[in-house]
Amino acid sequence: MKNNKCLRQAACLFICAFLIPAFPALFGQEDGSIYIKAKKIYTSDGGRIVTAGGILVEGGKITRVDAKARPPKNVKELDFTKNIIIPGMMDAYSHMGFRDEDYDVRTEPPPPYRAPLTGIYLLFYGQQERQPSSLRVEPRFKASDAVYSRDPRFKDFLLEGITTAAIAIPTTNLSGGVAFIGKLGSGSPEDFVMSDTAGAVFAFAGDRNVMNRYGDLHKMFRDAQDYRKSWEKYKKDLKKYQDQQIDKTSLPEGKNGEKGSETKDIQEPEEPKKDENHEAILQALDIKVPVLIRASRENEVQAALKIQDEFKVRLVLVGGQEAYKVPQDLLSRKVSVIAGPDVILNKKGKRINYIRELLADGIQVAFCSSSSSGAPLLSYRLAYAVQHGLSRIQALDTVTAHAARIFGLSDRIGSIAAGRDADFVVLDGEPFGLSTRVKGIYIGGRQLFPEEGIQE
Amino acid sequence: MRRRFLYPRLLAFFCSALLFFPLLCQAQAIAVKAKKIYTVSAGIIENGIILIEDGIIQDVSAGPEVPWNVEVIDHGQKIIVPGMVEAHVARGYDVANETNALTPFVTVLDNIDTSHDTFALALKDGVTVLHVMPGNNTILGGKGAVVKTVGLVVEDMLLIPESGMKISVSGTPSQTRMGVSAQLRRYFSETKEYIAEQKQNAREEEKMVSTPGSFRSPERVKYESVADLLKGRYKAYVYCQGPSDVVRAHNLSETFGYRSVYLLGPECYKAADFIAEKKLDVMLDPEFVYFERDPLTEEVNKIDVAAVFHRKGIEFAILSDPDRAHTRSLSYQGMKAMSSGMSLDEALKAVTIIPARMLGADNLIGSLEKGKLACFSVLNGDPFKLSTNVEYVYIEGKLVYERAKDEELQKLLEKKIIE
Amino acid sequence: MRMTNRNRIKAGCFFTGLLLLLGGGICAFGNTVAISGAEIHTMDGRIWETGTILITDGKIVAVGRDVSVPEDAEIIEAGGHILYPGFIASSGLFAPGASENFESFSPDASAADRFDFYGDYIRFVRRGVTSAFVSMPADRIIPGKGVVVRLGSRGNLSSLLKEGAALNINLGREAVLPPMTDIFPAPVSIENPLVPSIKQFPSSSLGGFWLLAELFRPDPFTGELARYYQNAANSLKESLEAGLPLIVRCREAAEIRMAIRLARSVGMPLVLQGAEDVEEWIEILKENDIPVIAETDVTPNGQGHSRDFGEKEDRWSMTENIPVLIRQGIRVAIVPMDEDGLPDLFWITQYFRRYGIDAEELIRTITLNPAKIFGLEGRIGSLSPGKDADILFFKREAGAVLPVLKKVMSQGLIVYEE
Amino acid sequence: MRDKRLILIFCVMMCLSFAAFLPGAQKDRPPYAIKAGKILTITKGIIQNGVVLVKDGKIEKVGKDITIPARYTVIDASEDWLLPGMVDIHSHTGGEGYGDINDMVFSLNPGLRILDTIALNTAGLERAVAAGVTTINHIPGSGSNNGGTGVIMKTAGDDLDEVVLRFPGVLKIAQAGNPERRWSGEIGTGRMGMTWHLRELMHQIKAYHAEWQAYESGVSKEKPEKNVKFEYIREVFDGILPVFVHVAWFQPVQTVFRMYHDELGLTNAVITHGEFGGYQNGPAISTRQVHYDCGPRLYDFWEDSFRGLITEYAKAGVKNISINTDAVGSGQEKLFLQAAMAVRLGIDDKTALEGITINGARAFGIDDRVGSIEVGKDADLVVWTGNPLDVRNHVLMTMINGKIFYEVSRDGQRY
Repeated sequence: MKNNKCLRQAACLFICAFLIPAFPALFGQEDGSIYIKAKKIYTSDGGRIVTAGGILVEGGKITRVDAKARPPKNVKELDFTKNIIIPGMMDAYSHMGFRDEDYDVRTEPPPPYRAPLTGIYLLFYGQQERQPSSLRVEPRFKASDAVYSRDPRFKDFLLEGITTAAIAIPTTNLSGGVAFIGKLGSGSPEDFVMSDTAGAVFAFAGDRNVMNRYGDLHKMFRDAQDYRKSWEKYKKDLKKYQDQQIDKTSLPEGKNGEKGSETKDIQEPEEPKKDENHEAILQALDIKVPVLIRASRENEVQAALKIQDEFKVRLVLVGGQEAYKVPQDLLSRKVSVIAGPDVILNKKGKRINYIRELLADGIQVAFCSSSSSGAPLLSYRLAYAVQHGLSRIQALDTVTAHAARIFGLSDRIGSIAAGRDADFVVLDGEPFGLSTRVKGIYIGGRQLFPEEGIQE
Repeated sequence: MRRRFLYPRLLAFFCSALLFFPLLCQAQAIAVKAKKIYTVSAGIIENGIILIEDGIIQDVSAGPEVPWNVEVIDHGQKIIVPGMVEAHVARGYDVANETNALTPFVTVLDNIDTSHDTFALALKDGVTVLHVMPGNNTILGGKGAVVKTVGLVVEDMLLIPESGMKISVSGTPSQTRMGVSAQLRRYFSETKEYIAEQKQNAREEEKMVSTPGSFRSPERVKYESVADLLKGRYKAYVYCQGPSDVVRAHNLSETFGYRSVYLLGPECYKAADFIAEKKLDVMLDPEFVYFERDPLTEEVNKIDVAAVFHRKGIEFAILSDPDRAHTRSLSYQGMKAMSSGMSLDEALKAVTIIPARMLGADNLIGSLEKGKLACFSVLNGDPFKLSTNVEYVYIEGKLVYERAKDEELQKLLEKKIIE
Repeated sequence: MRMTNRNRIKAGCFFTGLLLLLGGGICAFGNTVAISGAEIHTMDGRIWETGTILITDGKIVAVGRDVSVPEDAEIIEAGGHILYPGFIASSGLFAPGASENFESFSPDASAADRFDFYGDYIRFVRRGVTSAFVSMPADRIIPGKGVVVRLGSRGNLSSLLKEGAALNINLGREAVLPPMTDIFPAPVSIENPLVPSIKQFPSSSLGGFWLLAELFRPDPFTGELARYYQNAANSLKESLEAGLPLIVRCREAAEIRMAIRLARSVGMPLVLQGAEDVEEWIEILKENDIPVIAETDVTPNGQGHSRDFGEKEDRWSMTENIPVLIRQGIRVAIVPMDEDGLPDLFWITQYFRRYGIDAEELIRTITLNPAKIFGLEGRIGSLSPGKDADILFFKREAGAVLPVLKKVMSQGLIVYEE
Repeated sequence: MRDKRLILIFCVMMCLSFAAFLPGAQKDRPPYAIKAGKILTITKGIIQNGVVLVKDGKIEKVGKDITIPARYTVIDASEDWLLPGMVDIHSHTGGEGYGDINDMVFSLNPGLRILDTIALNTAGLERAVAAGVTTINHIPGSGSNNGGTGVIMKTAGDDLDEVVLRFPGVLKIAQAGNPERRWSGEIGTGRMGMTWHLRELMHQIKAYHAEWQAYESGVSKEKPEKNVKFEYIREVFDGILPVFVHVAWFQPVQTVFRMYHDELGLTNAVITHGEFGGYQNGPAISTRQVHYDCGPRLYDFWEDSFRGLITEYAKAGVKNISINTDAVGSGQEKLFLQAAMAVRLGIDDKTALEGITINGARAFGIDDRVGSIEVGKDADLVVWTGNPLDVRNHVLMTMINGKIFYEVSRDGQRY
């Protein structure tokens, strides 16, 4: 408890520090151009590795990544020739900034009571088991509205080199609302939310009965389509009606007034009710945002694919532990997977590194913590994957390039290349080494952690 | 629920009423003749005669001279085997266990329903002696009784009134194993204190003037039956679900010095070495086949438990299946035993003399020899064959079952014909 | 009278242990094995770049660079391998459905009565966990004594390393609110000649701590409960005489204080388990040399979705305490909060390298430290002469983050090979 | 504690004293002479056109040609039948009904006394009188293994000590069936535990009784401690107080006579109900001194055949079977219907009539007081319009202890 308190205080102080406008000035942010020299740069840009190269940052954007460091004149130089630089990592499906319990609708019945003791039992336990929290998450809910953007735990995640995260409401419901992309370390809530509609989240996993979840989801989508139709119809009718009104007014009064009486006038169509849930789902149906479906077991994956077949949405599987069994189906539909937090599956005594399997089949795989506090374990778990046959570059891609691509942000983050945001992490060793530590973190070219920032 | 038992009840009643009573006042000495006699003790006797007086076997041999006043019953080409003995039966009553976990003082005599179909079915199958015991759901279940399979009142059936204490060392629904063991240890050590006290009191009573009818304090009464166990009046019949339970139970009996017979769950085959080493009395679970899942490669291996024990050379008693007693009778189990590699002789022993020995009644039953009770059944073929039927059953020299007069059977057969 | 009974019980328990050891019979009698050319990490400080281990009858005879190997010895060529002692899981139930005990105070219950010695524990053994402390469930105040076992696999029986290795005590919330009773306690009378089989007093930490203190008094309290708690008090006395370590599972500062007071009052060695709020007490732990069984929730392999819900707010506190404790020089035994994580013990410890702690020191938290806590440093926990030959053969591989476990030796026999 | 005990002991003494007073005849009652067309004495055959003289609440004379003395009020029933008052040995009518007869906290309640709940002149009892029932055995219910002690009482009287014929009447036991309904973690949910439980109780009572006997007969000097619960039921082992066992099913019935008759050597155990195949024990019961009391269920649908219980028991050789109503609160009046039903199920009128009069009385050893028309017995007399087993007939007059409590001409027909 106490431990946590001091942690939080530290964090608050720290975040406040950013909000002081004078703060960036210290780092010569006026022209906002720096040149970083590094021993090794993992630009997860097609697996390119630059050794003894440099990065030029201008106005918070990367303008140049050169193989041999040639710093331009009158630009502030940073020397990381002993260190290794990787792009800022992204947690592709996370609940950070939430307290899970509030959003988790318990579906299991209360434990069986012993007849004679029910009274006493209730006295001790009964209350909480008896009424589960009644909140049902609906498709229109936006995680960006509910997130606690000053959660002290963000510091932990930033310390791990995680600069971006797709954040969703933690729930076991079918619908998980709308996820958003959060950019950590950027002080103010405004630029904390990078884009507030990252994807519509649904869950097949976590319920024995996939069938009825599939059915419900299917119905939701259908209703949304009908809703759209009704609006289109309304618009058409309204058009007609307005035209008629115009005719009416334009017709000359008097002589052959019966002409007007021939055209029977149309009633004004009454406008259908707005429904935000349908609106939200329409976003997904119009492929403005991807549909994130949590599916672990094979049958759940299949159900998700069926949805994709019917509604032609951009499907992303979250979890997807057993997706490796049907690689072709995923490929043909261009479905990508956000794997995790599992790394290795124990099947019939064999230990299957399903992330590697999926990558080998050419499927886009991102890695996620899928929890409100598991993010610090991201690189540790990827290290475990590396131990079991994943290459370092592949591992890095899952938390950088692939993640960015899945959310259509590859033009801004996810790799170190010209034109991208200057988010990168400085390490003192190879990435995913267990004793490797973060030396510095740069977001939009701003240095957040000098080395002594870590020790505290 | 209860309707199921109605008919057999009636039948059992009539069987006993019609056959049992008339036979009481009949000539006491008879001689039974058959083509083949399996005397488990002394091999097979061709064309032998069994001389019976007051229900006790006087002689079993090929050609003894039969006194003139003895009525000879000739079964011609039929075959005689000793009445089978089932060493543990948790049937023949209404409720198998109390809800309280520690009830060593209750006795199954108060529970046996002599008109229960268990006995009728056993009789049909040629089983003449059953050891009725409380169920496996309580730690100290109570006292059992060895009974014959025919009788109106329990006393008529009774062979050994207090034959053993039922113990279950495996976790019951509401108890885990450690709790069970701890409670047993407590109960036993408390009982030892109780025994010591009793001794003390006895000594004191010698000194002072004895008062008739000593008032029994309720909280001490409960120890008496366990005290009897620890004094060695009877054995404990211990239900062991898993192999470790066997070791645990044996250790417990060593610690507190009582004799026990072990009722093994199918998984206990793993402890076969231990059982062989310690020469324990064991009864196999009716289910001889055990399916085991490998924790690593989730393959399922099938293990023939009876075969394992047989290979290790362990003598064991066979039990019939409590759930499917109608179909999986003791003789059927015998067939299964033979199919898993036992010889006819061994299989026969496993349902006659071995259980008799475990019950400590091998001076009365279990084989056909001089001085034992004349409990045997007459078959129309070799035992443990599907084609073989039980034609007659004798208990203490009295004809108690006759296939030709079995109404229920006749009905069933008729049904078959109709279908 | 009772004394002799207790002795008999003891004798019995010991007998089990002995017998299971024999029954196990896994140690290779009579033959001599020499492991040569390997990099040996004997956890008691020495590291041999290329050394030899000589093993006879499943026990280590000699370790060093120049060990004279008898010619009849069977030689295992282990060039390029790294040798560690077998890992020790310092807490775990190892049994399905063993999560509840029968009474609030049952110090005479023993984990040996629950553990299945015939079970196949290959899941753990093949990941280097060769022995474990089978602890008692956390849902009672005094659940009973735990035992240390050597895990068997593939036909090798598990064997008891130490009967009654430690006495578990739980001061957590779930312990003082135990599952509901089957029966209302009622006094003995003609109407009710039986003492009810389950008593559930107490149902609050108030009553719990009071009764705890009462029971630990040299002469337990008298009164109408006395007879019932007699057994508890007796076997508690035994534990006191035997000087077992008390493993107290606690969370909050108050509970830790209670634990320390308790141990002080009876002068028994104390071991803290869980203990999230320990950092207030570090000084006291240091001066009294109280070890900690630190439960961390770090797992290299995530637990799926549903597991991540309903976390505690201070999820990270204990995980962050561990490096602090180790730096302070307090003996720590690391163990995963969730028993499913046990096979990954090795990886879980290595997580803490990011705090700049030496890998060697971390491995000590799952070898020598637990061995010391359970008073078994004479048998397991390090590779030094006289100890059982539980040896892990690791090998460095290109691309791999950590060395890979190739072989597992238990009492001089190879029980797992990749 | 101490004084409470004293009070209880006092109560005990009181009720013992009732027993002491009871034989005291009612001196103030006017003498009657009843002329009847037909007298069914039950034990002494049938008398046509006979006379019964009643004096001081007792029967003075019974005979054909008796000169009626002066100042004897003559009741002329020369067209009608005269029968003894009926006896029902299993009834809960004496009190207010359900509320009063069961205490189900403990499974054994040897201390409870139904005596304390008797209520006179209730509608139920009045109807009972109007139907010719004059003696009942009012007992606790069968909600627990031992519900307490019952009382044998008349159905009408001026005050309690006149009504109570004997207290304690019976020791009420219930085995199998109802008591198994109690939820309980304690023993007694199964039949083993239940029987053990009861056996323990009986043994304790026996031991207690033996101690006191020894003391009273001077064998042992020191005075045993009094136990209020056992004090007035110890005479179970003197053979005075019957053990009245509610039981059904084959096995429990067997357990009952095995336990009370064979093991404890009691000759005064009564099996009531005994249905659901209990009759299969007939042969065994017939060889033992156990009374069988049939009802309220007089038949079994056994397997596929419908059979009368009394017939079955009688066939097996069980003698002296009584018939009851097991009425709670009301329903007592239906006793003669029970008898009629029994006849319908295949016994003859004589057996049926004995079943509702003398047999029960014999079982309780009160046949010197009630159950038949004999000289010296209580004047419990009922005038019927005809054969009571014919439902068209009804009661004209009921006399209890020589006092007329019901008369159609006076009260109008109540039943």
